Amino acid sequence: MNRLLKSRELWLAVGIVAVVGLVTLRFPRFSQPGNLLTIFNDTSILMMLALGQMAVILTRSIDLSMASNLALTGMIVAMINAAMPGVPIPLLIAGAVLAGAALGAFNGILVWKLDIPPIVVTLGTLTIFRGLVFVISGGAWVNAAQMSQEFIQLQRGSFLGLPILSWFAIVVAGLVYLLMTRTPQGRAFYAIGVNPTAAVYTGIDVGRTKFLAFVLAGAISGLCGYLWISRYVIASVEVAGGYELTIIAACVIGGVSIAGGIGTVAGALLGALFLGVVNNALPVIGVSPFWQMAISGTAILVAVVLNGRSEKSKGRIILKKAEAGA
Amino acid sequence: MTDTTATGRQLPDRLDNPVKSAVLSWESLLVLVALAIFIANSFASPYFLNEWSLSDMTFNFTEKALIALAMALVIITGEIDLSVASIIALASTMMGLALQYGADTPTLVAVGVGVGILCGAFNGALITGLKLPSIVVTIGTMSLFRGIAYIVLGDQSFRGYPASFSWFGQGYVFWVISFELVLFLLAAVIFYVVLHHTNFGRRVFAIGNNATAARFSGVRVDRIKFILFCLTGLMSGLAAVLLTARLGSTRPSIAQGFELEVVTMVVLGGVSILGGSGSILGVVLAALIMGLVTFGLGLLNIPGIVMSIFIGALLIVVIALPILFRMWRQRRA
Amino acid sequence: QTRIALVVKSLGNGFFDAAAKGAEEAAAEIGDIELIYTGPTAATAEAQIEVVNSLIAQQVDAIAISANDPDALVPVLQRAQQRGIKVISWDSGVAPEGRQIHLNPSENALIGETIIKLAADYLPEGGDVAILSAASTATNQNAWIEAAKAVQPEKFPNINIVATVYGDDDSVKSTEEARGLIAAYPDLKAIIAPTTVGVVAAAQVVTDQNLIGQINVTGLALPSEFKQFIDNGASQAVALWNPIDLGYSAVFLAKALVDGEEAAPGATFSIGKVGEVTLDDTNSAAMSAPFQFDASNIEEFSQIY
Amino acid sequence: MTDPILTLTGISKSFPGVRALHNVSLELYPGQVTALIGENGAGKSTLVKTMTGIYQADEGEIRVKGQAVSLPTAISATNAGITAIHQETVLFDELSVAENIYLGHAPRNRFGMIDWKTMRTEAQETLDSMAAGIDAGIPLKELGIAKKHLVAVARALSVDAQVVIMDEPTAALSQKEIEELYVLVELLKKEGKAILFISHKFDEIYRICDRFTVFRDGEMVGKGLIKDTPESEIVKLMVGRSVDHIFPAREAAIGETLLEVKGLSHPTEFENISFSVRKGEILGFYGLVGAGRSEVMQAVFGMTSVSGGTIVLDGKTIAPRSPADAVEAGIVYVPEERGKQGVITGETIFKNVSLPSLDKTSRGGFIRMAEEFALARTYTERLDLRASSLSQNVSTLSGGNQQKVVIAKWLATLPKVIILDEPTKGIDIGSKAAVHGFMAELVAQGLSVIMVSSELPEILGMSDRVVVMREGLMIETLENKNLQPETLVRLAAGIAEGKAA
Ligand SMILES: Nc1ncnc2c1ncn2[C@@H]1O[C@H](COP(=O)(O)OP(=O)(O)OP(=O)(O)O)[C@@H](O)[C@H]1O
Ligand SMILES: Nc1ncnc2c1ncn2[C@@H]1O[C@H](COP(=O)(O)OP(=O)(O)OP(=O)(O)O)[C@@H](O)[C@H]1O
Ligand SMILES: [Mg+2]
Ligand SMILES: [Mg+2]
Repeated sequence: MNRLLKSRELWLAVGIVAVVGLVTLRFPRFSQPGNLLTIFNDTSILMMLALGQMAVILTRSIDLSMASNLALTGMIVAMINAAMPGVPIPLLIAGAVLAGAALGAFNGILVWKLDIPPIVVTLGTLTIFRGLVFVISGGAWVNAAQMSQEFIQLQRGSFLGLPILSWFAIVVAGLVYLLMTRTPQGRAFYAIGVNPTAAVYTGIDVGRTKFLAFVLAGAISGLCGYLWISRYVIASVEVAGGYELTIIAACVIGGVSIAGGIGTVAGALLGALFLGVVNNALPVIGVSPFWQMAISGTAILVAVVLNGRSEKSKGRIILKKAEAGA
Repeated sequence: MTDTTATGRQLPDRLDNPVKSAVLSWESLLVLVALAIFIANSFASPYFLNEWSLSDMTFNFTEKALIALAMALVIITGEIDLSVASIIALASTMMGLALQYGADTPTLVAVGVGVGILCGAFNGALITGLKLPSIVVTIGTMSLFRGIAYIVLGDQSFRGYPASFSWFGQGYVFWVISFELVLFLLAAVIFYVVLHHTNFGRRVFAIGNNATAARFSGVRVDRIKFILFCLTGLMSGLAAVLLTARLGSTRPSIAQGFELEVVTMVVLGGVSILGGSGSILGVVLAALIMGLVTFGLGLLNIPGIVMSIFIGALLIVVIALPILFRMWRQRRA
Repeated sequence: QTRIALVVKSLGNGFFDAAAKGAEEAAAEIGDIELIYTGPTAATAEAQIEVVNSLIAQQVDAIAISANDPDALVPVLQRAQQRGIKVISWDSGVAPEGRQIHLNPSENALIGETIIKLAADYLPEGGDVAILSAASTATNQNAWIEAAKAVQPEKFPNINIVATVYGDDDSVKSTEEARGLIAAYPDLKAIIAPTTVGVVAAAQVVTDQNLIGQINVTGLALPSEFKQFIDNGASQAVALWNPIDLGYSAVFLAKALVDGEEAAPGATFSIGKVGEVTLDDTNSAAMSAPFQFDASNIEEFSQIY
Repeated sequence: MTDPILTLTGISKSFPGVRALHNVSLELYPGQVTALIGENGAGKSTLVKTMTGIYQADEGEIRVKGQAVSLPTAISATNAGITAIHQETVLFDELSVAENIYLGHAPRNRFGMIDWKTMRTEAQETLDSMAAGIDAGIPLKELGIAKKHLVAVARALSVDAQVVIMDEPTAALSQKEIEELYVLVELLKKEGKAILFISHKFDEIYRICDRFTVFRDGEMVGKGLIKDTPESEIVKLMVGRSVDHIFPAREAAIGETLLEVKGLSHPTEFENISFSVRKGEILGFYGLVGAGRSEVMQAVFGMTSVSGGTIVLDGKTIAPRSPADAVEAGIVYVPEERGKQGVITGETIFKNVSLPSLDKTSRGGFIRMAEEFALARTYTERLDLRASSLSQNVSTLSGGNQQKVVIAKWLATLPKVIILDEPTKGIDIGSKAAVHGFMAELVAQGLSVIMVSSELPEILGMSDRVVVMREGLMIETLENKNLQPETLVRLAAGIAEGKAA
């Protein structure tokens, strides 16, 4: 019980419920199941991306190139679809995942083999990937009229009352959860984040593990590239510009420690959902859109301060009576 | 002080020749890169070698470079400030607001710089006071500061700055030498002296190498970090003055995306993102290189986004080269 | 040879690509013109300033710009003029100090009236409508919205404009804003998006949320990009002028200035096949009325632009 | 004689610029404990790492039961039946105890997924078999240092290994836990495992080991049976000369009280600590590891804030809120964790030395390098620092020389009180004597020295008075006259009279 009360995830969930509750007080329509599902659906892409970013952050790295990766893979699949509408969409999705993973692998290789700090590598590929979007497209947009109906409609279909896009998020979250908690590879992400030197002693290849985290983040970015483009039905150079920091913000709000080793799937999902609720609730309750940015900034700061409090080491507690009281 | 007869063993000051290490330094690599780009530009475009062209080029980077000077110090201590562009937006907005109340030019500058320092102090207080990681704090304040600018300005924009104010962003001190360039060079000299020739700079490096040991050695780590965030705020405030004056107007969306360009400049300048090493000369050269690349390709009407591929690749290649070289030497040994 | 730079808000936008096509046409027609089609990839004033800086360095003869910000570009364009470069703005203008001529695609008042009329025509009983604009700083959109609001009380009394939001010509932001509008105003009957990016985003949202028939999306749209939403009923009708003609005219005007013609109130310029325009007292000229597209003609125009 | 389980022959290993091992050999026999002995940097841990697949030897052969094996990864060593308790704690604070034990070889279910339930029960069984009294389900970070070490031991035992390596396993354990470890070693011996035991403490080597192998400068210089070899001979092999470590005589005149600490308290770490130091005196602080001595010293040094108490230095009450304040007042602290807290690795010797004295060597805040070099030279040469130049990076110095840099740094500030926290921890016999000699010199100059140490001979040999601490409380202050080691151990461990070891 005590441990449950201390868990970040619980408090985040409480926070989300509180926001939803407050908004509902003024706008009863807000918490109708339909609207809540819509919010979930709207946040699906951010949730998946946050999971990918979490894997990277766990290993004491950071991936600033996810949004650019998304834009690039999105443009690739959009152009393929425009040029060859006959290519089946599942194949296209598989292609997007592979392309994204390849871009992630490029980051990962530089981190693994050359030992360049991840922030530097991905700062570089952030601009390179986005530049390539321009190069391959010649700057031209791919718009709705050029995309095939299947390409656009796939994620809009529904299954058991939920849009397919939401199902994508649920499946990805499930897979990442299994990976993180039930496989040696997932545990390795945590281990090298908590103590990289010790990880070496347990037979974990630190470089390779980081590489795999980048590949995972890349694969998710690729998948989201397709989902993003088919959702907003436009592929352009500017797709998801600046979104990399939103993804990191979602992780941070979700209690993923930027110092590595700490973070849960539930936390990352809730962090993304929190941003989704805030962004969705504000226009609904008639808050001027100009307030939106300051409010999400404040939310990030509050989350950081609260997480910082709980992360602060409580010392070693040598005194017997202090130990009893703790 | 120099009574060393006790042991008889004399430790030399240093073994390797300082000239030799200067030649093999990061900065000389950057000088080579800059020269190569300069020469390439001169061949690629007939318009490049023209005093006005070169002068115009400096406008592409001076504001960012000004912030990069302070950011270099922050990164050397192992921290980072991603809120700089938002500080510009907020400072610019507040200057606009002051203008609405009839402020004169000196007051405007004071408001811009003052708001910058306040924002930096806010970052610094959260980071050093509550011991929070700077990267997440400044991701938060990045939204907050610009958010406040949006709240104040909404869909409006402020304009009508007096000509004496516009001079900061558009005026020339002498011939083709703009005020922005002079200010930047002046600031670079000051930062160079502070970082490389004062106790303060020495402590900045010590913190970046090992903050715990530095604190155990009597360095006031938190105070120095706080000062550095204020300094970054101040430089952002100055950049806000210049940019606002150059644009002649204020919008909340001003300076979008500057933060990553500034960080790129600093890292390209050879400052270790992990903290502990770097030089002002490197940052100045990196600023120049980025200016040369964007302007040179601009003269060929290559879109900015393609230039960024070049910058990104340059960043990775320049960092990877020494590593590859070391690996190659080790393999041979 | 005369070198004319056509600077757009951002590269890749279909509207501007069409304008560039017209500009090429004009250049070929006049002859001995080198056309430089350029612009930033992100629609920001700072990026556009860098582009203009490099054009100044290249000593082009004229710059024809569709500006991302009416004020921020003034200083750099003034510098261009000091260096002997002729400057006109088109589509989205800059303040008079920064240019010699501004070419409006149409009368602002006329566009304003058109966009609200498009909504009103399909709302005989009246109702709530909302406006989804581009950037909050976009000169042209602001002028049109102002004009629309000005004529509404008199000409369309039963139309109620409930909100104006800004999608920044970014498809994601526009989509989110459109969703927000629909959520916040349950009785919304129409969304007016006087921007080619916003109108597509809004129509897609209406389609996605199965609100076809309940909410009518209208505004300014490029037929080739928007055809499907007329087809599926998300929109009854939209309007636009001819971007090809706009680019075409911009080049003619720029060339005329380079050739020494004076830009002064009342001056008349002839622009090839389009005819001629006359400058008003702010040295602005306006082209023809916007053209309306609906189910009857969208097919035909979507082949052209 | 039985055949060895593990045989190493002709092992060599070099790092850039360092030849850590050169053509060494080693045999480990079933049911026997072999001690590996050598000075700091002799290459002991390096050998352990090559035997566990963390490093790859440049040359040489490893045979397990006569079969040549290659150990490219840590996993392959586990599979070959070799397991180790490493010198560095190989543990993960944020993970659970069970996972710490099984990370890398966790039990899997039939889908190949980690089987948490089995893992938890098996971990608990291992811990219980060691009588560790640890719940396998809690996060590791909730354990104290000694318990953590037991988890490391459990981790080594969770592998069904033929060879168990222990690299300084007792360094962080208290006497009681050390005794339990000995029992465990006996158990392993009975099971026929071969054990390699690395330690700098001769008493325990003589207590539990059967054989020994001595390394010097990366070479194997001798081996034999413990029971046939006197300690002095092993030391001679180790150092290359005979060493009689005699604590220096102290001629310092003890003056009046310089530092007076009264009722110092901290909410969770210590309470009501009072002591005083006089001019020219060495005050020893004794206690078991984890008694809270470092915490008290860091509070006096301004590193940790206190909840109560006063500090009076030279008649003036001071309340240092940061080390900078303490240094200004004249109190300096040589920390226990040299690499993390002591030296700024990545910077040069002279920059390390001048850092706290910058205000003295500079003019108006501007650096004057010549003054810095002069200052650094004065103090490092007094300490006989072995380095190639003052611009050498401290990270390239040996542990003992790094310690000298830290001491030089503080001497340069001309302090009144110098606190040394475990000044000889992990330092070999030769350097130890130098540090002790130096402490005697300091007090002779009228400084006051506080020395925190867990080593009895050092405490008894060096201090004028001894403060004993236990579990964050001050137990006793004793004059060091005819002080019996048993008395100190009894007080430190809280054992009633007559039962002391
Ligand atoms: N990763 C490494 N890189 C470079 N040098 C190393 C590395 N690891 C060990 N060394 C060097 O190899 C030598 C042997 O070190 P090792 O750790 O094996 O000594 P040790 O006998 O275990 O000493 P101690 O008693 O202090 O634990 C030392 O000079 C050390 O500096
Ligand atoms: N729970 C713990 N987790 C991690 N490290 C610990 C823990 N407890 C103690 N240590 C480390 O073990 C070492 C010894 O502990 P500590 O410094 O508290 O002992 P002490 O009584 O203060 O005195 P001494 O330093 O002389 O042993 C230190 O390096 C400390 O950082
Ligand atoms: Mg060792
Ligand atoms: Mg201690």
